[in-house]
Amino acid sequence: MPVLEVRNLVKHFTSGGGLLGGAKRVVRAVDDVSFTLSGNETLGVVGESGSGKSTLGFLALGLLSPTAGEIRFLGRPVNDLGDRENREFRRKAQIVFQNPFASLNPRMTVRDILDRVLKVHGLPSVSEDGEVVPSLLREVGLRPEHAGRYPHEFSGGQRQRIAIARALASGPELIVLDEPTSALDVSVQAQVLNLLQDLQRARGHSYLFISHNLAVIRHVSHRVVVMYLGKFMEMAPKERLYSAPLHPYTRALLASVPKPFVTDENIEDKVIAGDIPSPSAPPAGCRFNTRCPLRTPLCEEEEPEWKEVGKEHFVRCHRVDEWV
Amino acid sequence: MGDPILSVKNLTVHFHTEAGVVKALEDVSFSVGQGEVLGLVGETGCGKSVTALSVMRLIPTPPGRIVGGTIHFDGRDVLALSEEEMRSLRGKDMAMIFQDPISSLNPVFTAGYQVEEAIVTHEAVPRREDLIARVTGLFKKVNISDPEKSVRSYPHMLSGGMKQRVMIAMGLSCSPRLIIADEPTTALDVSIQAQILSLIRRLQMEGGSSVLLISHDLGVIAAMAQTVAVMYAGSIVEKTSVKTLFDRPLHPYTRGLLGAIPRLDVDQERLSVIPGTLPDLFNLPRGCKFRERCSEALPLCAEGRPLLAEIEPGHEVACYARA
Amino acid sequence: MAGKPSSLRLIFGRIRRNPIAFLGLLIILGYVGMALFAPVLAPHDPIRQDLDKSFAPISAEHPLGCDEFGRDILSRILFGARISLTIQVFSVGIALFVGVFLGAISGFFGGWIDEGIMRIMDILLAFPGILLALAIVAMLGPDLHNLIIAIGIYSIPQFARITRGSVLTVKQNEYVTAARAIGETKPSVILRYVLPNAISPIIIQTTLRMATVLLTAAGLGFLGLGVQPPQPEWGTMLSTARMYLRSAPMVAFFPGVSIMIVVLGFNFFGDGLQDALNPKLKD
Amino acid sequence: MGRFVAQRLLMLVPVLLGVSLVAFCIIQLSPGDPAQVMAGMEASEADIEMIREKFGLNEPLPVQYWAFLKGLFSGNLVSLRYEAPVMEIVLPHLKNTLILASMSIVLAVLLGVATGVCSAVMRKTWVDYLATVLALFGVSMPVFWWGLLLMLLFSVKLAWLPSGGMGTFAHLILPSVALGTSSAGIIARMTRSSMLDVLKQDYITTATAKGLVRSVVVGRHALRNALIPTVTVIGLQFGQLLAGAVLTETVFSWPGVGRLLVTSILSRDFPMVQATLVIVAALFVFVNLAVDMLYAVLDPRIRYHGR
Repeated sequence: MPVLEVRNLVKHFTSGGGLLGGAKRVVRAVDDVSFTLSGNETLGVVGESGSGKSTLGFLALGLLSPTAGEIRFLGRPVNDLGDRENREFRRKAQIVFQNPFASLNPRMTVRDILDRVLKVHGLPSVSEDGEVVPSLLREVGLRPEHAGRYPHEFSGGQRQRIAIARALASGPELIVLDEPTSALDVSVQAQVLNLLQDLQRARGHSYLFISHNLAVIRHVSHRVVVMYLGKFMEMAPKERLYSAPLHPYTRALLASVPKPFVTDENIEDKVIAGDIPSPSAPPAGCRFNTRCPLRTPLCEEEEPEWKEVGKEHFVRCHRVDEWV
Repeated sequence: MGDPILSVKNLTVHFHTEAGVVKALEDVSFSVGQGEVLGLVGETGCGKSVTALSVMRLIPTPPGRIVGGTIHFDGRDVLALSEEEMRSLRGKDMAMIFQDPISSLNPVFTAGYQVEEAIVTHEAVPRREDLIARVTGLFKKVNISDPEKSVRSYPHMLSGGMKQRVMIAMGLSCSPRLIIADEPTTALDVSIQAQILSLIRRLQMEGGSSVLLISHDLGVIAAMAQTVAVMYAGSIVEKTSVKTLFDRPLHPYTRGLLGAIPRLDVDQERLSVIPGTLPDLFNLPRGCKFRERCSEALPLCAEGRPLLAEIEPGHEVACYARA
Repeated sequence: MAGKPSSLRLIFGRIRRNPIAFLGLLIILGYVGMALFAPVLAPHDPIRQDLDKSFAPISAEHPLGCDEFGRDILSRILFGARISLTIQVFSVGIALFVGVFLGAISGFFGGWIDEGIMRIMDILLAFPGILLALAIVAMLGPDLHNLIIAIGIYSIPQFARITRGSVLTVKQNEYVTAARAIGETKPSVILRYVLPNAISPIIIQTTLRMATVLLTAAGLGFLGLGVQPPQPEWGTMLSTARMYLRSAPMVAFFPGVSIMIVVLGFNFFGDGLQDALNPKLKD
Repeated sequence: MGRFVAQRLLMLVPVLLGVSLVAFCIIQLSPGDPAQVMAGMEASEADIEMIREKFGLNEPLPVQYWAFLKGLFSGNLVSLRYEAPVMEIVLPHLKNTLILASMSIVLAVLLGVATGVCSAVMRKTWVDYLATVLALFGVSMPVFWWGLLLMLLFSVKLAWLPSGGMGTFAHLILPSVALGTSSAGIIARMTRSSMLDVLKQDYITTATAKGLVRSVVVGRHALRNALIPTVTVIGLQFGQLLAGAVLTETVFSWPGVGRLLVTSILSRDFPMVQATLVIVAALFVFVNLAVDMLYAVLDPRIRYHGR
């Protein structure tokens, strides 16, 4: 049974409207997306700002309620859980945020932060391996003596380890990682990424790994999905997506990342033209058509299908058959 | 290349805070040649932004203070200039592009006005139409969509990428000889970053200005710079041509940094890490600042700070293990 | 971004280093001491009249002289401190309790609860300054209890607004979302995560409000709508002394100075507290 | 912009209704029989009955409220003391108060903004400390006592200025200084802190980096932004001045709405009290509306998006 099953998920944010609130604006943050996530798997979600990737993560955890569509967690629909089931869901699905300076309560010690998770779920604070809090801290590479300190006494990387320990404390099956290393320096990022991989190997949970960084996503994911203005544009196993990307957006995105070595290629040749349209006024037809070098008149009128073009490889592009 | 346009020697900057003295920069020396792009790369707290602000003499004082060293711009001693002389240099001969275009533009003035201001401060432009034409021309040059309309737009009406273009137009308005770009694309999306980088590169080639490019992203540095200086905890640890740096890095920190970057083009089973964290800038250890995280540290490294030394032609490294 | 919470020692250290704030603290302590020990400190009965001593000048026996009824002004000032402190503590207490409660649920839950509470606060705030208290006293009649109620009610919207704003800011922090993600209940999120981090502006407002409340109470007393004579409330004392302004200006001087110094104390301290609790304005 | 104004105006309706309801309740919620309260303790049974009759106090509450609302504007609500429609009395007094409050706000803004800017620019110098202490003194001064002190010095001792009443410009000086002092202090504090906040912003560094002279950076780039929050405070201070007028007018015998309110309360002229409260509150609400508009003018972000 997959850990997470998402079908035709839609989330709209409405602003304005009402009595005299001006024109109603609808942001289609997540628009008709479907995917599954298996046990011990990492699905990487990559996209630029306005792509809806963070909203997707919040929806998956039930922190936002969807406008339409269905989310199943371990086979149960998340939208209508009873109290007990909801608690169970909260225990088994956790999150790590981007900014470790804002994601820990500054007025709680590390021990309090971790204890609260155990208390809320009625979990014992002592297990057969000894006390839970020190062993959690050791597991994420901190020392048990750190338990009595406050978050501000730690560096960004250490705080992110505390946030990871908090997510682990309830023994989750799914952890949503929302840009977990974007606020960190490269050398610290490497430490945290390695830690996340070690923990997955040891515990077997799944990750929904959200990032704007294509290289990080490649490093951690088993499968990758590319989002643009609320839509999935391409989804494929990692090797395929990075070696043989099919969507023009994926290709352009991969090309536009400056590589950390000297090449003869010019950055000028890799540019995707134009601005990212506002998610509250996405273009008609294919959402990428305003910037796509391969656009046809059809792309401006009709939204392409979400097509399976190979094993586990999906693309949303009218012209994909031409270059498969 | 002739004389360097900018030459910084032994620059030392301290910040006096409630918690103590931060040694933000220690003996930083480098120079930028005419038409050269020098990349300054390093992680948080390495002092790269402080270096940039020092060159412009924009360090907030107090708490910051330049306690030692010299900065020469086009042969003139920047630190000895009067405030008025410095002012006439800023924006005219040396211009700066900041990291966050959203907060770097004044929200209550139009984009066009803010660029106009940069011009009229340094030049007499008698006719208003000429001024507007010049600003519109600048907007065209930096590829701002619909320049006639954009000059009258307030910053919040422009996208992040467009705002950064306005900042660049402002920087270029008086054809400066040195452009200091402090993380110019860090706040932008990947696809917009590529646009801005290529714009800066094109303008630099056309105009022949020198650029001091500051970034934490080695990819950006590789794409843009000719010479690179790597900074760590307030010091330059390695300095060489961009090609040498990426092909044959010598300082253990540079090597560690390059190994820690996830790669887009190859599969890596595991990232190599630099263990530990940045030393406390309030309380720097004796000896080499990188020693505690270094796998190659020698007993000598605990004794004194290694200085930048030319180990092979055009390749300077501050490391006892390489000397 | 969540700043680091300052420890009490750090805050006190900042106050110590700020001469204005420290002076404020000393004034407040002196004032509270005066109020607590008034019966011990006062040389005379503050109420008993002795018409022989009407407008008696400053002397060793009457360090601040006597008023029109020959009452010792120093004793009246000392006992006046009791009355003002009582008004301050109780009215600010009421406002703090009700205002923080309303502001917290308003800011946390948003939606129609927020709309409803804030519109009611808007109505109360439409009566600026002393007017609302004046209206309530006019309605209930002037005495100490009603004064406390009136001033308490008129301070509620300030606390509600400050708390709401602070809660809205704190609510943005990811640790609040994280608390929801680990399954914390709503009351627990408010009490453990939101309020402890939203408290600084409330503390500052409490201090500054102590100053405003004293001014308002004295103002009502001055208008004859506060604590009634012969009780030695400072504003009430001023109101009667005013009639002898030309002949005996000192009688009006001392109650006024007392009000000003105490208000100044709270304002000095509150201002310093603002800097001490918001180190972002510091370097 | 038009829609923005319309939206704001519409939001005022419930507030104004609430205000009138509060004023209406002043009599209803008084402990005891409203007619007895209005007539006073010594009134005879007949007097009380007459008042009950005259003010329709036997009607159900909603009817009474409606009659009150209508009476406010139609002239049916009559002052007990003046025996004339309340509006005829309130409006001339209101004009006098507005003269006083306007003069005070002008003084307070000029003084407060100037002090605040100097304080922020010369932060941590003796100028800043002096300005801080002066501003806090201003805020802490009880307006009625400060008025008395000014009167004692300038009219009793020096005899330069009249001690009370209304008439020439000289009559206006002492009351408006007394009234404006506290607002000047608050505006100074607010300007200082918003100015300090703005001076730390990135766009100030940008302005300096493009070579602008310091006076332009501070006077144009910083002040323009710092004034946005200050304007809100100025609006609120105008309300404080209307309220402070109650005290100042009593001290200086200024024939304004504040003194009218106090005398009406003391003489149990309840219709007058109600009318005064409604008018002052409504005025304040409209001043705040005007401030919101000004805000939109100063801040282009609001001008285009609404809030």
